[in-house]
Amino acid sequence: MTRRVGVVRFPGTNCEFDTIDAIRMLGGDAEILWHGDPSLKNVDAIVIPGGFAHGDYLRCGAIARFSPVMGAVASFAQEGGPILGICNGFQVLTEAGLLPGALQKNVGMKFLCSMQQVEFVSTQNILGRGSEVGDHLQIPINHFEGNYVCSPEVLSRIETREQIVFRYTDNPNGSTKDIAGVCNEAGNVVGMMPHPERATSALLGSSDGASVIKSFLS
Amino acid sequence: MHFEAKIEVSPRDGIANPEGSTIERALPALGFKTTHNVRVGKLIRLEVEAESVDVAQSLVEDMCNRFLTNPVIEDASVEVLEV
Amino acid sequence: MHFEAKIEVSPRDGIANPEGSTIERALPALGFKTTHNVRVGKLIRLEVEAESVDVAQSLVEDMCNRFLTNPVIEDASVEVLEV
Amino acid sequence: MSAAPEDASVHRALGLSDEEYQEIYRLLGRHPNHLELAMYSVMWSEHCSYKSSKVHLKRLPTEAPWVLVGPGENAGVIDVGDDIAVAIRIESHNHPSAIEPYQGAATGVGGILRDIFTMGARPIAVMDPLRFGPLDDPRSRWIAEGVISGVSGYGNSVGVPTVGGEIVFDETYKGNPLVNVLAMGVLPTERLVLGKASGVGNLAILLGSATGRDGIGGVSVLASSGFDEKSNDADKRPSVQVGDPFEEKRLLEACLELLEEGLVSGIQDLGGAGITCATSETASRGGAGMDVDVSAIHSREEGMEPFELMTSESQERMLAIVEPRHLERVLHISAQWEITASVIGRVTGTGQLRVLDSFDGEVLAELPASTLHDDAPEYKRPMSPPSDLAERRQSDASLGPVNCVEDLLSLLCDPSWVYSQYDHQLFLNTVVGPGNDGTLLRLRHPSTGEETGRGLALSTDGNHRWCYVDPREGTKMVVAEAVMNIACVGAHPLAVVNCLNFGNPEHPEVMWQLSEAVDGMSEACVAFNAPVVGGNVSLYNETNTIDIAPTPVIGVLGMHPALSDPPPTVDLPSDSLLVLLGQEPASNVSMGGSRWAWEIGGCKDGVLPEFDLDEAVRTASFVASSVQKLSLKAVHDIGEGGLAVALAEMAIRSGIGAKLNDYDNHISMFNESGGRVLVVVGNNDLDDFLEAASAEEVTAKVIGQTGGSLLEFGPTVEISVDALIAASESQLPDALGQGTVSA
Ligand SMILES: Nc1ncnc2c1ncn2[C@@H]1O[C@H](COP(=O)(O)OP(=O)(O)O)[C@@H](O)[C@H]1O
Ligand SMILES: [Mg+2]
Repeated sequence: MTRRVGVVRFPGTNCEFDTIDAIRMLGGDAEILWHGDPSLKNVDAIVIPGGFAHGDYLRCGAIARFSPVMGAVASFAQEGGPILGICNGFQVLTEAGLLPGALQKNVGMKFLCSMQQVEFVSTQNILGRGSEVGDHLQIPINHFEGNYVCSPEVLSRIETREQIVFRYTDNPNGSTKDIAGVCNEAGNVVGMMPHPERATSALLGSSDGASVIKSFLS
Repeated sequence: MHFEAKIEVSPRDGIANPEGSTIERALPALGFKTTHNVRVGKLIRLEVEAESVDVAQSLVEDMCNRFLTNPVIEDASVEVLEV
Repeated sequence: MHFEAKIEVSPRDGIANPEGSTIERALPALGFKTTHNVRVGKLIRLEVEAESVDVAQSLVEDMCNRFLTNPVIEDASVEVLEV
Repeated sequence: MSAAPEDASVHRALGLSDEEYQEIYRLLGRHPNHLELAMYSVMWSEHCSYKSSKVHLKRLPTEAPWVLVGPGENAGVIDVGDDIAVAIRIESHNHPSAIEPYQGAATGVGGILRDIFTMGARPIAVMDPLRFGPLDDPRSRWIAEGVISGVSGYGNSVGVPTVGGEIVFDETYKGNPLVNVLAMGVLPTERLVLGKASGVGNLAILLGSATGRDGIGGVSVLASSGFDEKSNDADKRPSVQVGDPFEEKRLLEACLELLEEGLVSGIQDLGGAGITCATSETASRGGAGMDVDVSAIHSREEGMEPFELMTSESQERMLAIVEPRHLERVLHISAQWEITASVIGRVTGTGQLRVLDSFDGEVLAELPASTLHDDAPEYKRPMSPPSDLAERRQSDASLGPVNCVEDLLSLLCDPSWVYSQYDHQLFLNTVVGPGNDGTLLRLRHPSTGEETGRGLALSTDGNHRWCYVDPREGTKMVVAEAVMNIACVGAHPLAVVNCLNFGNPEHPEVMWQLSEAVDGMSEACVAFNAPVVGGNVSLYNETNTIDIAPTPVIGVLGMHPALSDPPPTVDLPSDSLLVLLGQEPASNVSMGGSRWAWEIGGCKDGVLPEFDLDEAVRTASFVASSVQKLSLKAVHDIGEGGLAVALAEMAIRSGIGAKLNDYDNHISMFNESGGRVLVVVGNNDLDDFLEAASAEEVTAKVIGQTGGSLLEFGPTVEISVDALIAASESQLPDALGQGTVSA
């Protein structure tokens, strides 16, 4: 059966339709979940896509996390539902406390849009199916606040519990331990700064993101 | 009653502050050679109605904790003044 | 001598402050219904060596005018303390 | 009644000449009041009325069967088939960016995007041709950094990818940067709407940001006590607008939804001259009139006066003309996107624009709406070539200290420091992004997302050196370069937009430059069959009365007819043959206008190399079709810095070198003879390729082989590719690492 994915749209979100396109191309089905509507429309999985929810004002994700839909997303997470936060979505999930740590400004104090190589550090999560630890993927990044930080205690906890999902092989933004993506303890909520939906076609430069999205859809 | 609040949001000690470090790196070339430890935070001002200064203070502190700051990376101090 | 400077950078009066307005619009939904006129600026702290507090003050003011702020849209106030 | 105003200082302080005042008096049949004067002054400004340039712009070719909307509307619109239309426009934000670079650039991006979604199109691409003072000037660096962060900050956040542009540093822009922004959008052809108000009783709804005192510029004198002395009161008024990309994003989504549902009969963005312009323009285009209730305008500050509300240029606002029966739905959609909407006007049948204090209140101003546009003055300003032109043309621009290797290194600059700060991939269309010749985007239907199997190409180009030496020939060469850039990604041109950045129009040489540039552009556009569908004129670009070198910037839109695979890139492959397309210049080719002559030889004069426009047309078309057939292994056009810089850029991209036989002197390396392209073909494909070229009457010559780790221009000039890479990559970061100052 085709997976139905809900893609959350806040005011300021801009990757929602790209994400839907990629999901559909890879065999899933997808529809928009409006931030002001607490209903999840019985979807099987949720993506919080990239963009600038609420203009990224105050802090990325700070305002978005109070949206009516986010209460439902939190319960969905609790029940083990698969949730993927991409870029701004990752920021929203950390602000909402569904993922550990925080994302602050890149060390170079510049927005960065470029192809990046990331490595699978753990496959014990909704994105790892069909991949091996150590697999390398070419996936673009596109962010100003992608510099992952957390307290030393949190870091050692996520390291021992294999919650680090991706690492950059050439750290572009100063992230602690080159972290590019993390998951919650159960592995059903993942946040990543790179944009897998932008790496689903050779015509556009890479299709390495397809495996990640396919795993999410399975 | 009407109050003005000033909220100083600073990067937490021990957390790198890319904005401050970038400024710090640029300063010597501009002739400012004796400056260090630059840290950039936010300054939020707002007006609030409340029955008393204590109520206003705790209201704004609550706002800070729940919303205006992220405790993983920031500290805040709140100052409330009647106007 | 060693000084600590605190620089408060605020948007000039009459200049739009989209960040403040956006925060203001978000507050009622969080239960803060009596808040208005939210303005967001920057808070810069740094340390500086100088012969006297006056020299330190004017050094930091100069830094503000030439580098840290654009006086066309921002006002800055500088406070220098010896440590 | 006399035509002389009671107090002539008022209109003069507003920037209206005595003759212009007389004309207003004649049009109204009475003396205007201050509010009316303010409205005329903003609408008859150079910026809004094009009064100095109009007479020349009329000579541009603007028609073709595929042009749906030409110059004059908010954006040009092209029919690209499959029920898809493309809206395109370019604009300058030069002066605001000189004062507050970040916000100047940010609001420039915001403004051009509104021009696009006003037409019902979803903006899908921005390009940012940028020009700054020299990198060794700290203030120019401050402007450059601020502008680039402004484009990045606004463009990324509003959610439109910035897919290309230019970055140029030159003494001529010190104190007066050029910040041009091009935007392109796509719409279902049937959704095309125009900025027109018709239907008596229809409502004018102001959408978006509250109106503040920002950007009331010159008319702010009305608020001060005296007109002769500069009051500090005006000083306190913010002249700088702050952009809010989040507001713009919501406004964009709301407006597209209103248009999609067919709820508006006309829509217009608010740009220069604010509400005055939007209300009078919509009314006069629709042959109607309008009553405007100033008290209904949602304002950001208290106590704003009618003249402030009517002329404010606050950002992120639109005016929609709506039938009363749709009002409720319009307000609903606005509320959903958290957009403020106020009914501020009503369409009338009188042709008059009336400003009222509430709809049945006092009439504050009343004037025939069309007089603000149609009767704006039109000047035939005196023009003459510079008096020393003949003498300047005698100079030999090839003289100077020559060190081919060092000269080459100094001419390299990797712009990725700039474009890596821009989201250039959003919407999943970017097949060839910034860093190549042209940009190439997949063309998909804006509503259904269906692929057409075709691509849209974009390039922006300018060259102040060529245009300073010879504005007519230089502009021709610039158009050719833009077309050549899109040919390199497999596209043929469909349309051109242009931004004419010139100095003070009161200087006869400047008007001569402008006129020459227009004629050069016209000739080239006719030759390439690419009509001009829009543009913008920015005058008074000067510092301390020194005019900038004339800088027409050309944006070209092209079509790739069959896009299934990525086209060949700039990357040099090994073990292949380098072929030069286009006329190889004679050995005594002129170096006039070349970057080498300006920056190394120290000569800004001379003449341009001879340029054969017809051959350039044939070459461009041959390159485009070769790229489409995927018969090339690499391709790069030759622009500033000449063949040496073009080849070095190719080597830098792949880390692979090449060996040429006889290009080891500065003239053959760095001359900028136009219309040339470097291509790489496989050894086995050479014969077929040369035959195809000759069939199309395109000059083609094998000039070397690729491979190795050195770039050899001949026996005496060689350099390692690693050295080229290091020089190119470090150029911008090193220079900008020197720090910036705002004052
Ligand atoms: N300001 C900028 N913004 C975005 N892209 C830029 C900018 N400056 C240069 N680029 C990109 O870098 C590449 C090289 O630019 P340029 O040297 O001007 O090309 P050309 O000489 O072929 O016209 C182009 O793809 C261009 O779009
Ligand atoms: Mg090129």
